[in-house]
Amino acid sequence: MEPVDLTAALGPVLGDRLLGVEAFPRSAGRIRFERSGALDLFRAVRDSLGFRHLSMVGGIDWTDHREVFYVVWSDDRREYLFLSTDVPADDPHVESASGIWPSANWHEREAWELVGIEFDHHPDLRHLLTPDGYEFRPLLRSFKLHEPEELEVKTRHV
Amino acid sequence: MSAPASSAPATRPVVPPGATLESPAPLPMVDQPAVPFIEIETLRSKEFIPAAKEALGSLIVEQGQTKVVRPVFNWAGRNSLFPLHWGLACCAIEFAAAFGARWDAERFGVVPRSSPRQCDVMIVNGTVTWKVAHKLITLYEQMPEPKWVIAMGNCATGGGPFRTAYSVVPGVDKLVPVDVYIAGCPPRPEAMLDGILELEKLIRERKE
Amino acid sequence: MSEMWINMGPQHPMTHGLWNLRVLIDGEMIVDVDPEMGYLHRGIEKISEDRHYNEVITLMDRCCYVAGFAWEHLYIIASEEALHLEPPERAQYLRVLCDEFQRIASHLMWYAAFVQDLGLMSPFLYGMRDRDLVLDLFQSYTGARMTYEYMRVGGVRSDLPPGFTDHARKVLDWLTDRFVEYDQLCLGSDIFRKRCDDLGTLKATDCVTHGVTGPMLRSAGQKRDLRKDRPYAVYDQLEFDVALADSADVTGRYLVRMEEMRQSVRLLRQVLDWLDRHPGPVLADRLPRWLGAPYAPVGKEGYLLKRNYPKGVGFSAVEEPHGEAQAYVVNEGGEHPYRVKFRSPVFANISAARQYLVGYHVADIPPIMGSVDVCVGEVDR
Amino acid sequence: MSTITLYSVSYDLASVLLGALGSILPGGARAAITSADVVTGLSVLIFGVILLAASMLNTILLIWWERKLLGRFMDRRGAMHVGYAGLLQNFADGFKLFRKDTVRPREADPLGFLTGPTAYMVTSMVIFGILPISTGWNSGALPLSLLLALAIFSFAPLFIFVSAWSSNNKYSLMGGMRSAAQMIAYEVPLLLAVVAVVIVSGSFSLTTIVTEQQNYWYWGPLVLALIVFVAAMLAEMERIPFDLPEAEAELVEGWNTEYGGMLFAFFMLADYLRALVGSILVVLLFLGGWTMPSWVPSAATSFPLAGIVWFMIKTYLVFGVFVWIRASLPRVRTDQLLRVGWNRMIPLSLLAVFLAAALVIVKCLPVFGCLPSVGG
Repeated sequence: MEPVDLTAALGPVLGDRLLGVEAFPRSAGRIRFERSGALDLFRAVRDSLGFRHLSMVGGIDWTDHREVFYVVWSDDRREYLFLSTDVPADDPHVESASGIWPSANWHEREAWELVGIEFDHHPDLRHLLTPDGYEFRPLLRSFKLHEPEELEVKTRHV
Repeated sequence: MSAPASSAPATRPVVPPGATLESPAPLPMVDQPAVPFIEIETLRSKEFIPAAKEALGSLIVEQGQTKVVRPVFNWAGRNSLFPLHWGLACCAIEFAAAFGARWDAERFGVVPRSSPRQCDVMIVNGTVTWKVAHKLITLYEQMPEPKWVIAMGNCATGGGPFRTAYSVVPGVDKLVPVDVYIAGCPPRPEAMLDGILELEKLIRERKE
Repeated sequence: MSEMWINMGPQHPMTHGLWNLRVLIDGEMIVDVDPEMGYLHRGIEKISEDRHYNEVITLMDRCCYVAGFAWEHLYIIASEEALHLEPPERAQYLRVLCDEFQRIASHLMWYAAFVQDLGLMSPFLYGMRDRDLVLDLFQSYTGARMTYEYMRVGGVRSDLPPGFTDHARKVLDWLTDRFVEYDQLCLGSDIFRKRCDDLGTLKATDCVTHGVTGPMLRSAGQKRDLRKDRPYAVYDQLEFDVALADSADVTGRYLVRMEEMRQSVRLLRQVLDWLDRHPGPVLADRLPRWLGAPYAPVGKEGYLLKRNYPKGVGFSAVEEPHGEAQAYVVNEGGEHPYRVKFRSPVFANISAARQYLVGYHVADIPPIMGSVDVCVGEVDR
Repeated sequence: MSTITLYSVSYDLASVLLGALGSILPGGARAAITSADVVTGLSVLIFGVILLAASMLNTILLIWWERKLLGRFMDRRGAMHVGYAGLLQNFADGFKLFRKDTVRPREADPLGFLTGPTAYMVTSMVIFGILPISTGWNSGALPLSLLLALAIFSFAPLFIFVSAWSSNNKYSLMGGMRSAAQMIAYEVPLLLAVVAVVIVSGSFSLTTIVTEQQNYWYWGPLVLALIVFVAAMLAEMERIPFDLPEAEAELVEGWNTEYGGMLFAFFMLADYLRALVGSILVVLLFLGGWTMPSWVPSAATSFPLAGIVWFMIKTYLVFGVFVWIRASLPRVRTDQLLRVGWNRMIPLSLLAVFLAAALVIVKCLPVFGCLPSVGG
């Protein structure tokens, strides 16, 4: 299949919210976009470009800001496309993709609880992997691991 | 199970302080045979029931418990260890393999049961996270006494490769008392069977 | 009887792992489900940030404990991409060998667990018995049955022992015969067909919408296999077919997995022939020393200052036995990966549980979830 | 044939015991204690104890037989290390369960929780007082022993449901519901299959049914009834493929999820007692009981207690078939099970009754006596 011209296809939709298209090895490319254009971009990518399968949503903590990346797959083109946006660390909000791709639901729950990215309008933003009420965001760089201390656990049968 | 060992067996009646030792003379039961001989005449008298009670009582309580009942129950307990049927992590696969055709843990009378009420030993086969910790304790408490715990693999023993992780309990002995630790990541099925045999040895040598 | 929630898990014979399926039932019918994960969340992604690149492989084996090789391979491809390394060709073939044997072992484990969910007792033992034969092969060249730590960034740890290929062929012959028996035991049984046909149906469009991949997607007739679509290692040089079924139900998933095992046998025969003919190195000779590869040559050529090391991002996607796994490795020029993110196929497959469970009986939960092939280690990571 | 009967053995034992006791008592008491009534009463008691011990022993042996057989079907060995070839394994299990705590959940109903398993166990054991094992080895030829045995046999769902409901566990409750539905559904074809046997033999007495099979065993003419009976019996015994109430995959342990210790041992024992009863009923009704075909050399049938030996061999073989089925079939679903029960089994069993009646009317039954395979 012909390589798609992502700039030409998405430029009219996003305008200046499209920050750039980079080459990424063995994929259709990597789109960097402004977070305000998230839903428009998702819709365009799914409907116009045919990337109907969302594989992964992940977050990266770059200490000064956080990055949210999406990996989508097109069954027609047989290739991946990467979407990536930056959110400031003090206001880590981005629009939820689970209305466009239902498969984003759990991935966003995971990114929320581990990297601390708030997904707006997410249907069910609960803890998934960590216990309810766990207040830490373990995958932030500021969260350091250490050897377990000698802890005294009080159980009912001691 | 954890009740303190009772004091010395009451072979001799306790003499109250201040009483003289002449009357009544304490029964010298220590040197007598365990089963006192019952006279035929006694059988016809009113003393039959107390005498028989005494004879049988001494037989069952003293001789029976130490020589018959305890060894039999000990033998039964150690030869029929039902583990809890659950899988935590990687070791659960080797746990399942131990019940496969090649190792066949059922040879030793080890049959996994799904309900904790019917289990004797909880084999903690994998990484214990803080999220599952209170469920593990509940399961342990649901098991009836006597019960044992085997920590299978490095994760259950001390956290293993995930020791530093934020969500992992560094050793299940922080939660429940562990009787046998099995090393390995994961331990081979042989090692698991060896752990069970080790537990059998532990039970055999147990003082009650 | 009114509706009530029951908890299937974390300790329940159905789960085959540590997770909780909350089910809202009305009598014997399922009204709603809510999978509750995280009981095995061990923070692998976080621990990886504190480890050397090769030390992460240890975690990969334990991440998915029934498909350790596939996850090693997944991580290795991504980190090699991030570190700009290229493994030798023989190592690539050895990785395919590992992958495909692992696929057979994993599917046999699935078979054993799945038939047990249906109440079929003997095939559980047969599956475990034959899986042990494959694990014996692994043990002969890695020393371990499940946690191998065999692949290295830049190749694999060691070559095969002498006589391995002949023995492996014998195992493949044995397995090929056993697959026929398995089919007789399952497909030949009317009860099996009655229970599994039209059960847990998930159409291809729903699969795509909910991110479901692997045998579940292929059983719905969608021809999608990363080994064909986005070939990694040397899959583009090998001949095999993508296993497909069109019923989109439990029987379809059974058929797909059985056919995949047969295709794996076919692949393995080609790989074994190639390995017999082409001896060579199995580890790249120019490796940065700080990579910690114990068998890497240490010299002027193999040494690379870490501050000069180029940054990079590696992405890999691998057709794991359960489906499509992805890894995203960010190299910021240090000894440790800056961020490792994994996509587990089972994670997505379970997240769609409401789609294929609601409307069936409680008794159908074990076979349906069995056909999903849950491996909690990789879901919770 | 030997003239020893179970009753004569217990009578002799009772006389000897009472005689010994009487020898040490004064004259009046001796006369009172050795009177015929007392001896009879004691002999009945001894009779019961022997029956109890024999049935328990057989049940435990049956569990061993199943475990070893199942092991062989699965390419493994089963229990090996306790006693010779694991023969003592089940004794170890029993003693262990005897000593274990019995936990009663706080929310459980105390009365039902305790009485359910006990009654289940007792009713399962009572049936052994009725079943004839060999000539003379029964409690007397009751005219309606078959009916009585099946009546007691069908008490079980009640007690299972009581114990399941009172243990206050959702899985238990679902298991109990399934159990009740299943047993009630399969009670009808079971009884109809028995009706076919009754039509052919003309009697409700198990002893008479067996003696009627001297010439030909009933599995030949009544093969349809046999199939229905075995299938319904599998459902009544709750064994795979009909073990839905205990379906381990979805209901943790079914209706005995909350039971541990001795009460759980009661359940296990009663399950296998019922399995033994089922196998014995198949042997009694269709496989000629303790009779053997005439082509079997007389040396094999005339030694003392030959009837019991052959009877037990047949029983264990029948149970082996049940184990074989268990090792090779998956479990069915509740709705499928009930549909099969009401829609297929009942018409089939009615057909079996009709065929039996037709056979009796056209008087072609003796034809089967010519076939060497069915006896003679």
